[in-house]
Amino acid sequence: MALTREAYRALEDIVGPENISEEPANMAGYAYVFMVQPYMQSPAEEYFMPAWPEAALLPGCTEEVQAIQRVCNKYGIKSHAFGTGWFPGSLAGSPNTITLDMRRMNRIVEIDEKNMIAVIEPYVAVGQLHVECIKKGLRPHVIGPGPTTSSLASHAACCGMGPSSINTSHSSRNILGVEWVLSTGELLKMGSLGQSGEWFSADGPGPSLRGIMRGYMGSFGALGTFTRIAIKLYPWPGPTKHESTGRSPCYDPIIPERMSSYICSWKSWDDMHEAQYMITEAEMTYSGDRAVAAWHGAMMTESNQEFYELWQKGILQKNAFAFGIILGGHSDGEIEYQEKCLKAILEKTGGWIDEELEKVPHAVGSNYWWHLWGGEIIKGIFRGTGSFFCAATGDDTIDNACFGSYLGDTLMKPYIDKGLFLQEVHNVWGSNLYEQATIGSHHEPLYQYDPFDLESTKAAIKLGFDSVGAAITEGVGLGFFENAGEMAHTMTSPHAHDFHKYMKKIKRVFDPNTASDPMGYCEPE
Amino acid sequence: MKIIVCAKQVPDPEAPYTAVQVNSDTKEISTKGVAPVINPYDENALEAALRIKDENGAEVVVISVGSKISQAVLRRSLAVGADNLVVVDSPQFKSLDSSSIAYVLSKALEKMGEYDLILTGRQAGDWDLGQTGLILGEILGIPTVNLVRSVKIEDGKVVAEKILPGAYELVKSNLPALLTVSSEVGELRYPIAKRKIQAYKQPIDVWSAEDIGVDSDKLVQIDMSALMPPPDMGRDCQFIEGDSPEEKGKNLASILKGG
Amino acid sequence: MAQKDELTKIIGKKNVLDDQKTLDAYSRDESFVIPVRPSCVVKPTKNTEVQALIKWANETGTPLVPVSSGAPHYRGDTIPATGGAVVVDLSKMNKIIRVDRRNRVAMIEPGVTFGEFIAALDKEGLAAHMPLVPRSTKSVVGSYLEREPITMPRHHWDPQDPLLCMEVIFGDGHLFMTGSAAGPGTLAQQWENKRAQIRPMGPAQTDFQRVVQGSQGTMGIVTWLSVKCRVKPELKKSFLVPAKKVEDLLGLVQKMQKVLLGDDCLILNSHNLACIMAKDSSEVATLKDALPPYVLFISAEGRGVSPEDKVAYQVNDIKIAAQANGLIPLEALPCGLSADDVAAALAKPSDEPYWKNKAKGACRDIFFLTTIDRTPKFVKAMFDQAESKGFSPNDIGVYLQPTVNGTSCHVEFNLNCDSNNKAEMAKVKGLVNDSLVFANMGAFFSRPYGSWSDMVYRRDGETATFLKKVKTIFDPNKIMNPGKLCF
Amino acid sequence: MALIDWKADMVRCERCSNCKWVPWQKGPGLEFAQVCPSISKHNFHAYSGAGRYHSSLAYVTDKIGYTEGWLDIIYHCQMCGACDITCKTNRDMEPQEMLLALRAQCVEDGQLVPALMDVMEGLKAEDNMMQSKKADRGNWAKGLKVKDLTKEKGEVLYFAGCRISFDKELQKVARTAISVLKKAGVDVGIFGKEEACCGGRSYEMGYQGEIESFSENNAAMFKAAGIKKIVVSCSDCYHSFKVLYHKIGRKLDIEVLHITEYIAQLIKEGKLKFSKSVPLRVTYHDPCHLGRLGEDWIPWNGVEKKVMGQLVLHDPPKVFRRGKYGIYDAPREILRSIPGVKLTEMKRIEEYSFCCGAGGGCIDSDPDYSLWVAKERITEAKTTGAEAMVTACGWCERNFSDAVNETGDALKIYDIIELVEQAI
Repeated sequence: MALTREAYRALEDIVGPENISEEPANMAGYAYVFMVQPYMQSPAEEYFMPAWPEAALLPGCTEEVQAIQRVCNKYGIKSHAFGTGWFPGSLAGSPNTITLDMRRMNRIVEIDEKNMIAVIEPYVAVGQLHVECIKKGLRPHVIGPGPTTSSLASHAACCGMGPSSINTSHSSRNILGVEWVLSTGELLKMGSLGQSGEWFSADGPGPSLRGIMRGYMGSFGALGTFTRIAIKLYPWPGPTKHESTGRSPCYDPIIPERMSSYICSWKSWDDMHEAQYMITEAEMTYSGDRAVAAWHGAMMTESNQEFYELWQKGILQKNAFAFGIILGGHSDGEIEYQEKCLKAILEKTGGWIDEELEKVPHAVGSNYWWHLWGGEIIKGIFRGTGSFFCAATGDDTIDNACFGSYLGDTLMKPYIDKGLFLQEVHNVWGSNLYEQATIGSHHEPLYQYDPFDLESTKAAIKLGFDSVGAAITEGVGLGFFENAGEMAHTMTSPHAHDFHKYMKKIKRVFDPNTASDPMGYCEPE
Repeated sequence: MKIIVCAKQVPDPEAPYTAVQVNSDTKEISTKGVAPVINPYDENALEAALRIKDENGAEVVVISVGSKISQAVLRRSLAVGADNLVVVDSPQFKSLDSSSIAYVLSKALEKMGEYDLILTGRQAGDWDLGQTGLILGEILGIPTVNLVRSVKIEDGKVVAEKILPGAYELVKSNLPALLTVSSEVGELRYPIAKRKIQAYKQPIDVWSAEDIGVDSDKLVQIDMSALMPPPDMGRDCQFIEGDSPEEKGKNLASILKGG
Repeated sequence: MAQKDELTKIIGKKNVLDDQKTLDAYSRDESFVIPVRPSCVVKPTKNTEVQALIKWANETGTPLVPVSSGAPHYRGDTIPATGGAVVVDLSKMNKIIRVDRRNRVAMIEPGVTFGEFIAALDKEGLAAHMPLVPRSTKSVVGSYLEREPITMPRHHWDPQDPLLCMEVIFGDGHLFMTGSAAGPGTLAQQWENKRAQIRPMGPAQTDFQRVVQGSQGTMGIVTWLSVKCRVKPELKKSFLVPAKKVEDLLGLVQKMQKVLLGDDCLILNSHNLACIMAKDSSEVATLKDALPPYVLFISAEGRGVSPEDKVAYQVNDIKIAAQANGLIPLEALPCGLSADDVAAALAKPSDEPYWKNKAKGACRDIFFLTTIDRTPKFVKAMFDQAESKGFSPNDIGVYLQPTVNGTSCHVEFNLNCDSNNKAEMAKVKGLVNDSLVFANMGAFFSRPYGSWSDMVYRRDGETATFLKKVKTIFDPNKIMNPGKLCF
Repeated sequence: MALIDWKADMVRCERCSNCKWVPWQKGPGLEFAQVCPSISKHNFHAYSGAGRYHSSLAYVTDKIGYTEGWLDIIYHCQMCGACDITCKTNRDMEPQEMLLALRAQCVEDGQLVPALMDVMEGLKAEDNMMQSKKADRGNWAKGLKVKDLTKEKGEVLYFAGCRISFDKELQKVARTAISVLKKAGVDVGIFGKEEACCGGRSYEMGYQGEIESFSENNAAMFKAAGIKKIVVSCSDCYHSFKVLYHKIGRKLDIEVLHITEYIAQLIKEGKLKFSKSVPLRVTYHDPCHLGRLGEDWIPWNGVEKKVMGQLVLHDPPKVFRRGKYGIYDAPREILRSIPGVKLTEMKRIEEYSFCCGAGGGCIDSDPDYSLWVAKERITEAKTTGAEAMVTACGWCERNFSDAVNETGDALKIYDIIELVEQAI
């Protein structure tokens, strides 16, 4: 169903003819992303989102976004804001929806060094923000998907954990100020911004609308569009510039003074998780998360071929259970403390730093990039097969993550035995530890499938579905994929106090005409 | 006076031989990385039409039937001076036999209404069958002359020179008539820049099979039993050495002799 | 009385009180909120009773006012705004459900006070995140639900800290658990699966607990909270940094927050520090005179595999940072007050009398959020205000608490007063109600009690509009503490 | 390979967006962080490497057909290879090859751009990309005493290329090159008016068939003249001779050198010495075809295979061209060795250099867009504080000069050879 000419003209009047398109070839670009099939539970041979946007718009400012929303309400159209689009939930998924590509809103409004606050627009990439922040001795929270992703999107509307979560928490916890164009076109300035025009706090007065704005997962555009947000920044002990040497495809970082990068290994999940308790209790890492050595192996090599050759050597297998760390001290004393703790913890838990692994070219460097800002994730997670999905995630304690890892292994094994996923590299990611694990530990038992291979994709779809069931029956908890979208809610909500019923009310009350795409969130009551 | 020129889109017959690929499995010939062109003989027919237009004044309409017709290619006819372009495009028209194409053209002509003269190329540069024009004349029941090397309008009649081996025949016919035109007519003129820009903006008629009332049952696809690539025409370029043209000549002769 | 019979049916006779004395006690507090007498006070003992109460209230249209701390109350939020209300006093729900040393979390009911909580944690090797010396009757759940700041900004990642998950019975009568506690599985099953209800976010795409927190009981009644605790330090080094002006201390505070140095970090003026440390009112005056005008209290705690090293490097770095700001961290002030004594006082609830009442028998607070760098102008404004209203600057306590890793700062002025002095009380009332002057300077009243709620929701009508929408979702019949906030 | 043969890459592109940005390890901040001219200008995702993967996937799975908008996307691309390299900092994929196949498919299907059809008509008729008369091709060398290699034999050919031969303002580049080479004692010759197009630009415009005849003809001429070394000033020609001819199976049995490589070599050998100071603050623009696209072609003829379940490998193992071995150092060595020249780098350099805007036929099909890109680059150049931007390709110089003329910028645009001559 195409837009009526009247509606199209109304939209065109807002953004100008060069910033709106209905061109099908253009829409294809807004209808494709990896993991669509398992995420949407759509057929393996169907590569695109079930519904394509009717049009894509490039709004240039908050007022334009508001005007667009008013047109949507008037003509019965839905909108879906799009940051960098690196997740199915960020694409338009319902019929009669327009995509708002926020690309033109790409300013860093302010970096307030004194109060450690950055105010950003939607298309500021995590990597860009990182570079600008370190000039002032600060860093933003970064998410696993890495530097190309929209910092605003992960903070305000999607989900965000990453290797630095141990010190920068979960994206939803870093929000200090929000400028929010609701589905109705109304503008909400949350917290201190609404009361006094300052960006430092978004909670209150009274109850916090942050709770409506997002939860563990974001609303994926279903409650409107976030046009500017303020986020908390964290300390950066390094120099004012990231420096590297070498040329494509591997650039080796010049690791700053008072920082170091290690890949630590243990002989089992249990030992590693024991160490995680000690690491977080001692508050001694700058960044650090679990990632089996096969994942590190993929990150440190230049090609799949090189990775395969490294795999043949057996070094990675020897270090199957690995935890990458960056240490970083603001003083000599701090870094010495961190180094000493690491040594002590490895001793207590039977862990080691494998010299042979460290000697592999780019090993130390890729670990650094990864922990710095989710760099090299593409090598680690996508180069092998092109896509991935997860078996039974769930965030709570470190012990629970350990339990989830075993569960993930069990769930994946039959498929891996049949050669349907990348072997041995299973369970590659996870255990981002939020706030020194005081609010939990993320884990993603991750399997890499080939979206070009129908059988592999079918297996991914099936395991994706079964995993949600397993998360419930095995009690590992509701994590990343169990928490977003109507389909997951239908399965999980009855086992979690019917949260879905409230979300449906929220959707109805905040978006009475369903003028925002409900796909990544839920249908209204 | 209204002249209709039938033009077919063909792979460029002048494509470098290495770019031509014969696929025996799909029974298709492709020219890799080479754009299709208007059949050169049809271009000659268009040139003939334009000359009549130059001299006598006429409306020249180009019609093309096929599947996946490139408007960019066919619009060249407008750029050189044709008044209108009609494209009849349907997936059904892929690899039709000559009589079916003639039938489709006849249906399109019905929709177009009155005409005085129809010009087609003598044959198409892809399969070189040379039948469509003649069958179309037969269907339309109008005088038809093939292998025309020149054409003129005199006193309301068409006067054409038809090629014979070593001679030509002067044919005069009432209108409407159909002529199939040969390359001797002369190459299609170059477009002038201003017209080119207009040609890409000018609205054209794009019709489907349904628009002209084609009866699908009457369409016959060519049933090709086999398509084989030509024997390897490997070339080997040798430079004949020699200090003077004479010496080079001698050396060449000796090589040709097998010495 | 039909109401009493029905309530008795729900929670038993001994837990339904309607004697005049009790009703009087619950009808007024230490705030300037107009006293309104409830029709009944009930003391449920378990969540099913609370749920039944809320269902009954929905059916009968009876307003419910939840209370968890013991008297005296200070903020007016526990005083009914309309007649015919039933006060739900949760003090009998006072179980410490679980203390989990490994995951640094505890689960508690609303009736648990800080004293009880600290003792229970201590046994397991944990320590609580403390607001500034709470009164002995203060409920931990109440404090955390009201977003009272804690004294350790480095552990304060989010304004909702240290609150993690909760069980809440919303105004519509639905029993709900938030965060990772939501499910699947019962709590017992979750514990079995090594879960400890520590992830506050969610479930799914809503942070339900944020809607409940700060709502002054207008969304539902919380029946337990899981809360973030810290590991009891093996050693702790504390310092007092004296200064003449607030401004002088801010560079060090900002530096410490920027590099996440130290644990406790707060600024008190001499009045407040004296009130906290003195035995009684007479000692307050002497101690205050001996104290520098402002004191920054900081500490570094040692825990984990190498506690001594942790403290050692932090102390060293703190000293360097202090020196760079022209300050000297002292283990004891010249008057003899030692940093360790202050640390000890901050680690437990207030002795009696409550420190805020120590000087003059009563106290009213003005507090709001800003950023650290903007605090001096507010301090000045407070004293200017007091002067203009004829209130003695001598009776003003100042408490500056960096929050959320130093990205914001809680500013609190404690106006010490004598409740029997009507003239003085009128001045205090004037100062509290005239807080618009701070709002106009950029102060953020994130916890709008009493008359402040009118002020803030008038200022920010959009937020009020959307909060009202939220209210229709969780408490459609508006039975939860009506008349508070913008509902 | 045909477009459909790249379907696996289309499906496996996860839309990570690295194709839009300078490699993150290079720390791009807020400014000059984007590497792709096309999406920088057009903003819609489809105008990026990944976007073109996704629309191509829609095309090969019959979700979309040819439309004006789709062709707009396809042809508004400089084929500069930036997305190819930035993608390949991470992936084992070939965006550039897919884009080339996409263009070729369009050409075969007659989905053409009028302006490029004209260029091709000119190429077919007059053997050049400039819509100029073949007879005028040698005019640039009028009055130069230089060997005519169509008449006599010689080992070193200076190949001027279409742009430099016909563009009156650029002819000085060729004349200077000849003069410098002669000063270095090189016995250099030219083809004069008999020189024909290398065929490279038409290849990138999608007319991949044309290069077949040009490469055959050129190879024959090189052989006939006994040439051992070709020297070019044009990076497009360099790329054609060195990379494309090899790619289409006509690897030249001759050393192909860009003038910068040759000059750097001559400096090292002591045959060229700089005696004059050229006091100038410059920045250097890496031409795409000399830099990231200029590395050797690596022939591979094999199949995809899977190991470890689903790990995608190739049999025999495929070596990817990732821009590591492009010509980046030679021009910089030259600039550094010229007394007085102070080189300051821009943010986007070497394998992640930003295109001048002229490539892929854009200079003909949408000159305004080409100029927009050039202006972006000029803005970047100016932030270095340079007085001049030095490049090593006629197409770049043309486009930058046009942009500077339009904006009235004071920034000077030089071919590197001009500075070399001034310094001798």
